[in-house]
Amino acid sequence: MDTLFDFVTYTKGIEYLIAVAFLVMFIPFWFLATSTRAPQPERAAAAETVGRLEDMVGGFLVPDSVYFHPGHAWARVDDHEPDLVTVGIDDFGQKLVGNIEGIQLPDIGAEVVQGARAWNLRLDGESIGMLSPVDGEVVAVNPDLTLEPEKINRDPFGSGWLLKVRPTRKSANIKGLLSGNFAKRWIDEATSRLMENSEYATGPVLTDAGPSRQGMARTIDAENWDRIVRDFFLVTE
Amino acid sequence: MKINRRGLIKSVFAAGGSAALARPGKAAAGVEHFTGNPDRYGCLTDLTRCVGCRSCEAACNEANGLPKPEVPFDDDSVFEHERRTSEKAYTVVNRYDNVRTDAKPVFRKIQCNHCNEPSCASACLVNAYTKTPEGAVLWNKDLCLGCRMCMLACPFYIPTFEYDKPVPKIQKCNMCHDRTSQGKMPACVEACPMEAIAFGKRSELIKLARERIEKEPDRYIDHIYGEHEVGGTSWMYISGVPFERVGFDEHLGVVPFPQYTRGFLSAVPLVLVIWPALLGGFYLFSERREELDDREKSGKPGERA
Amino acid sequence: MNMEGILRDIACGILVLLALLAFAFIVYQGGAAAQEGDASAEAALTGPEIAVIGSLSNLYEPVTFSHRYHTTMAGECAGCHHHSDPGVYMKCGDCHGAPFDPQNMNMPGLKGAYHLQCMNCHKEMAAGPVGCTECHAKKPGKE
Amino acid sequence: MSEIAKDQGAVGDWISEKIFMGMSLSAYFRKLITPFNVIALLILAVGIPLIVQRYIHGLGYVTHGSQNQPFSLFLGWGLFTGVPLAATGFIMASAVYLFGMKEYKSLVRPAVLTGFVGYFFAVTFLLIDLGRPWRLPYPMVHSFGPGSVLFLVAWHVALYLSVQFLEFSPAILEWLEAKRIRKWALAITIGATIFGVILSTLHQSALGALFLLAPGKLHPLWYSPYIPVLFFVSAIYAGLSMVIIESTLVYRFMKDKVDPKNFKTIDDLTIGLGKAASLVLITYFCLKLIGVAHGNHWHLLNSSWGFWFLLEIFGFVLVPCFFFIAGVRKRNVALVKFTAFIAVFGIVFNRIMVSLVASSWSLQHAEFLHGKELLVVVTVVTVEILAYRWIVNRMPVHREHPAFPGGGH
Repeated sequence: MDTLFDFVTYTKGIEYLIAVAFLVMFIPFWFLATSTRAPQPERAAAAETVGRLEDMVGGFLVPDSVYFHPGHAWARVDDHEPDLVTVGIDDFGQKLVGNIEGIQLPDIGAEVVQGARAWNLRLDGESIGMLSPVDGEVVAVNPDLTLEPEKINRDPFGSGWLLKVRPTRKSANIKGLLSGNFAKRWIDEATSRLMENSEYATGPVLTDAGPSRQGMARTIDAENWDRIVRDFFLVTE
Repeated sequence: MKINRRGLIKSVFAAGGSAALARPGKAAAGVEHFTGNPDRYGCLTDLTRCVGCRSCEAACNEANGLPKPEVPFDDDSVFEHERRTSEKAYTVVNRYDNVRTDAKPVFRKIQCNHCNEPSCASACLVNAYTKTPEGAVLWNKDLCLGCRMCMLACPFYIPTFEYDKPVPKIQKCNMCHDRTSQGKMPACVEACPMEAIAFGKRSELIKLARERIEKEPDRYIDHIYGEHEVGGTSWMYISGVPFERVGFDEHLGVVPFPQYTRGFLSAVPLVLVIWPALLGGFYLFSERREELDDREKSGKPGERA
Repeated sequence: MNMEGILRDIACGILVLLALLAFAFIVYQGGAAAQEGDASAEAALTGPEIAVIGSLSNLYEPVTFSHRYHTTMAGECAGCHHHSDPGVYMKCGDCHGAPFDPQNMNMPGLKGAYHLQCMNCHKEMAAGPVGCTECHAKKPGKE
Repeated sequence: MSEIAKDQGAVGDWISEKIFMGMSLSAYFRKLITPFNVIALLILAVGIPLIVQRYIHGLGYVTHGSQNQPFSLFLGWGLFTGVPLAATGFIMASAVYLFGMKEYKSLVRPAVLTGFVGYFFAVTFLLIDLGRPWRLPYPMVHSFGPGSVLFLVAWHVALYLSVQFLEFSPAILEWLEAKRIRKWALAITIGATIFGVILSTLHQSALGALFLLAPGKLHPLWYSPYIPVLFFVSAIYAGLSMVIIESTLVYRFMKDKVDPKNFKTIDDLTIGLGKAASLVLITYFCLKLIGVAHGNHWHLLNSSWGFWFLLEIFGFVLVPCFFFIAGVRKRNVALVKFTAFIAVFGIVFNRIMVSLVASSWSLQHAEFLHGKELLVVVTVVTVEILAYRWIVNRMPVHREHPAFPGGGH
């Protein structure tokens, strides 16, 4: 290449080839880079619900990052929303009641008190209340639940979250909640208590892939399953 | 161990500086210098010898089979107005008043200067111009689209276009490339009685021109037009009269024309490579923000079961 | 710009000019006829009376060159038969051949030599034919 | 409804519905007799023969054919002015899809259509102007000159024409009611938009870079190494102004083809576009000054060429800039629309000046307007307007197709 013209023609040709190759490569790279971000919430939550082995207690998921209220509601502080608490039903509770047909959530701005009724589950014509794990003001409810209540069953700790509360007495509330090993032992006792008042083992109830459609309570006692549920949810009616 | 900013900068320069001093020769090698084919041919027109007989026009017309002109070649009336080359005449001779002694007018022959770094070649999008190793710049009729970008790019206004033809060609002097490749001289050089046009290796012609200027300093302007203009041309000129008084453009500079677009062309791949990620980033940013807005909005009194 | 060189050139130029003017006047009076007969005064200047230069003839007819007339007018031979030992008068074609010999670029080819030599002298003397067809007619049919 | 027609194999029905907008043949043609169409027909009657003869007798038949001035109005108007005015596509597509200004969504399709038609007819002008138009694909398939700026322009105009066709294809597919293909067409929107912006950035600036090779020929006031940047920045406000103009004309002359709910938002959108254009205009004004400073050509300002240059940067850049600002602050939509016309005229002025007038400043005698050239340009522009109108009449550009709510794209 002894002339500038040849040199420019050659170098520009190579630069174009590199640029075109890059553009062609960029498309798959884009999907590679961006696709991992979008479905992340589900996958992470799914990972939690399916549960790493050490989180499973007797077939129920008990993730470490969550605080449990004895009425089978859970509360969790997410790192991307440090001043809010996400609230939902735990794995044992949703398996107990089976597929939830509908849910009545408190209004935004409403006050919830730890241990007081905060929302009602609607299933099989019955309306069963549940207690709030924390005190505070409701700032958000899960929009998907009106159309897809089954999300609660499918992913109780992830996309099946119920509300977001701005806690007023966070540290005090935590004292009243169980987590880590305490929670695991509590779930273990709950499982054995459930087995006591059922004539046959809860085995079959748990062996099928996901929570059975009816839920453990109805499988155990078709008529007064609601009494069993209310007993576990520590609610009176 | 706190490195304050000044300490850091000093150390960086020290490192940088030493590298540059250590081997200055190395850095200088980075400068691009293109010589082209050293044995390429060229022509040297000596304006002091040209008598305006226009034998060169006649010879060029015949050698290239161009149509006969309206005004015959020995009719001096054509000198009344300044002519330019056309699609029917690859070379023309113009007459100028002699500013030094009004005894003898000065004649100037125009034709393609066969630049070392042709601007027409750099402008052509289908690479229809090639600077041959022998020196001539040739146009390729099998590639040309007729976009006429070469006509804008040529600082000497040389390439001409056949406006009156449905299948037009670009017409210009090709330094009789077929004749020279058979060892003959270009037709105009051979026809010139006064040997006003010398033909030979460009390097030889530069020496010849310098010899003539040194031998007769009063006869010539001490400047070889084309030695450096637009990066050097194969067709050069020596004259007894200042060049701009004989229709030459003295403001073309010495930068080879392909250099003018090189800056832009090197920015092109940068855009090609940076924009995807940049615009992709904007898209992700606006998607994310929209997602947050949705989540915020939906948090409001959502319709309950 | 050496002043003495220019003065000396101008001086000898004027002298030559005067001599030639006088000579041309004589020739003009005498007309062509005188040219033939007056060989004796220039006994030393021999060479052909008329030389036909046509070796390169292509578009133009050969040139009938009035050699004797020029020798009597120039008064010496070295003007044309330059670069050669005294007394040795070669034909132009013996030295001048094809132009642009890379070893000796400055030596004109034969055609160039003819035109450069003849026309420059005519121009300097401001006499003698300068136009193409004034020396040699166009061959018919060669446009 | 269309399925049933197709089942009965009545291709006639399909044509009458798609091509003649549901009218019978005679009704359609009777409706065609309007003053505008008559004038258009007259122009075509004069212009088309001229174009035919251009191909028979060579380019010299319709242009001044000067060897010193290679470019005619076909390139001056068709390419150098047509392409920046067709920058509407990449401006609106990037605004809505990349920068998330969803409120401008109703203007995306018209902008992409304006761009597509603009580029299509820029190529038409090229086919008229090229010496051997049948060799147009040569730089793409036959022989490459990567060292040439025009090589980049050729590739990019060709690619961008196809990208814009893809971007506009959902509207066509909705018109043809081809649901499956439409889904694919929508899927590539973001990719097409990003690629479109890359292509536009490069060839809008490359059109200016063409003149870098003519330092002696283009007047120093207009010539500077910044030409590519100047051409690109001015193309942005050209695109914005053209979106305003396009929507003004269509909302005025083709009301029935516009979705009623768009009428409520168009004024705010126009104000928004005007605000954006004013920002670009003031930037462009300063860049022009930097261009003059770069070559230190201040003294050239008080010459006849200097006068034209000052007229351009004050009359056609600064004035529209402040008119836009005034229009935006007082929410005077009429003023913004009027200013858009000035800004676009400024673009035409600048591009014609650079490509034709100021690039012949060093010639003793330069030839400019050639009657036949102007006639052919008017003819092709008329065809362009007719084509644009034909599409807007039939395809869901300013309105949503009933079968495809939300328009998708």
